[in-house]
Amino acid sequence: MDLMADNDEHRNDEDWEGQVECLPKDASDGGFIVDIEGFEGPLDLMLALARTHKLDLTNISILFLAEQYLSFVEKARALRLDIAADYLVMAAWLTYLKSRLLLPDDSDDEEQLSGDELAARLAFRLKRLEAMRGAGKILLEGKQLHNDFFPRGQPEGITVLRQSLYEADIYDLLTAYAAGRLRKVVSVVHPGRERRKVWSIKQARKQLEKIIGFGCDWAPIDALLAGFLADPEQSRTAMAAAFGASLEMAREGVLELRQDSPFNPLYLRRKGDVE
Amino acid sequence: MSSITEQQRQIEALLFAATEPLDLRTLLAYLSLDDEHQEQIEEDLIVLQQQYENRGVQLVNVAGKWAFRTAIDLRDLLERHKVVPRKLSRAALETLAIIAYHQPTTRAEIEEIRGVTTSKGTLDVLLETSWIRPRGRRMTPGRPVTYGTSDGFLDHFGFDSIKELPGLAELKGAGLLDSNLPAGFDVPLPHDDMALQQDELPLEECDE
Amino acid sequence: MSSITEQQRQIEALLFAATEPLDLRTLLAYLSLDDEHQEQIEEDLIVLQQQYENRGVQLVNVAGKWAFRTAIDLRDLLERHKVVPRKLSRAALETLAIIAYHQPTTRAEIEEIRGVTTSKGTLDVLLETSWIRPRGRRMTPGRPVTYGTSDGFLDHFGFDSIKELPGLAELKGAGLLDSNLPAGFDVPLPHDDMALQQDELPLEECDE
Repeated sequence: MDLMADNDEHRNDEDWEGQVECLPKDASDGGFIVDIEGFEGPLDLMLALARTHKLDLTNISILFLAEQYLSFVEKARALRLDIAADYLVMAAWLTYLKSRLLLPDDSDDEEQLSGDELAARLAFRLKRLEAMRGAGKILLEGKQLHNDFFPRGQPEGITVLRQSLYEADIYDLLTAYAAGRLRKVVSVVHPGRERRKVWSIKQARKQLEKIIGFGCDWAPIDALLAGFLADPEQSRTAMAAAFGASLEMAREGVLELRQDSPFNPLYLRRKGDVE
Repeated sequence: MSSITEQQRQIEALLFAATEPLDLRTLLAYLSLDDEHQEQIEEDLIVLQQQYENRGVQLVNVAGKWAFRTAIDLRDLLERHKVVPRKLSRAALETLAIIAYHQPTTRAEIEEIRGVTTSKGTLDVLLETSWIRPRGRRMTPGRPVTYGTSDGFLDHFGFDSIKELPGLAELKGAGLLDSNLPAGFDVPLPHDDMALQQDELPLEECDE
Repeated sequence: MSSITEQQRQIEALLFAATEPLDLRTLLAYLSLDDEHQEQIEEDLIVLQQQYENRGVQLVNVAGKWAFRTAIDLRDLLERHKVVPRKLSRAALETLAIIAYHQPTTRAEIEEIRGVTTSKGTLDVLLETSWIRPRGRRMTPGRPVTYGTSDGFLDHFGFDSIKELPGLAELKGAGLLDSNLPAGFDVPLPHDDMALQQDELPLEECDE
């Protein structure tokens, strides 16, 4: 049977526009061009087949439709087309359904659905999908905002002016006052403090160059900076700046850095003099 | 024009100026009236609706709210104002219809009806239109998100409620609004009440 | 509403949906009418204008262009006032307390007591609360504004007079100030007399 014998109807039906290329394009020389990609799943393919054969969905012969589906898939496979797994699963299920429909129902199993019941379910699903498609189409054909009816073009809008109402209680007020006054008391105790000394990287680098200029053995950075680290005012800033400078110098190849494991002492040595 | 009360003038002005449809509660708040006046406002709205009945602009009900809109029959005149919406793909339109007619519904149920996996992009596109919204979670294993339509959907398609969806009665009669059973069973109508259904959980409760 | 012709309906819808006021030429073009109909359209516009005269919405003619506008007398309706409760920041509270205890006081004095700069915003917020008020100007170079508390302050914090603000002993008793305070630490006895102090000038006299 010629699967897609009458496809003129399809071409004229815009609803199925997307599937025109699924139909044989060049049947004259016997070749099929079947693009299964164009279908949205096995149910979609079955609906397309039902349409091709002008089947009435309300009174559909599932057996006939199953045969159409199977032959379609068979032809597609003969053409060695890749067919997505769910189409094959449906094909297998339809083969099973066919056998159930053709063979006398001899099972006494109450649990198991009869072939007719299975067919009815499939018919229901097809009808339901078709109905939803129709509903979507009707929805789009109906009235739509900004298309068939319009809101006001320049609505003034309703503005909401926010007015702040501040809240504070007496306890908050007194706590804030006391805290403020106390803070001042505390800071007044240390008047005229000298400005904190901060090492620059440049400064640290100068120091490092001086210190490591003498030897080429591994020396812990703390030891090298001992003189400066002793001063608590300077220890942090000296260490930070020296570390920064040492990284810079290591990058330039002036010195090497070593640390055996995290938090262990950091060792430095001059590079190049060893060997 | 026929006579108009001061309160009707105020309602008319508010609805004209508003950028979105207004519901009764909002109108009451804007008019600084309490709930007791609800019926009275409703009466005013009906009066206004009748006054505008045959005019070029009409007072319509959308999603339980009120808004002025141009008359449908003048659509061709307003051609130039048309905003061409991004065309929905076939898959997206189908999914939108399924959500509208089967809500609340889950992605798995949509896939069951379409017989195909729904790509995440399809739902994303629909969420972007703000015509659909995640409603809650179905009380089934995996707690899947349930989807429904939003007020934006009703506003866009000019429905007062989803009960006005085209062909709803026929589809229900044919048993096609059910997600599982073959025809012949009593089938629930779609509903987009803000309140969750019995088998829905709030969205946030996703722990477990 | 009074009767309306089809053409009036169309004009009404066009003006409603338009995103800007429309002049006669544009209206004629939208209605696909030629210039001959100009007078007729003008008549329709006048009819419409009269129909809307006493309504909440009006048809106005601005510089030869026509548009619907909410009635001027209902403009207030379109502005909804909403009161948002807000908490004062710590800095604002502290500044307020210092003004309360040390009034009349200038910004520089507040900064001296707090030990940090007071941002202009802090004083602005306090002025917004209307709990503080500019009293006058200090008779010092620069004539800085002096601040004090207002009746609103007393009202809000429930004092009959500013003298009811707790003193040093009470603040200590409440555990807000510890007892190891340096000698000379004191909490002033506040006063908020309306009359200017000896070293205060009236606000207006800012010319030296």
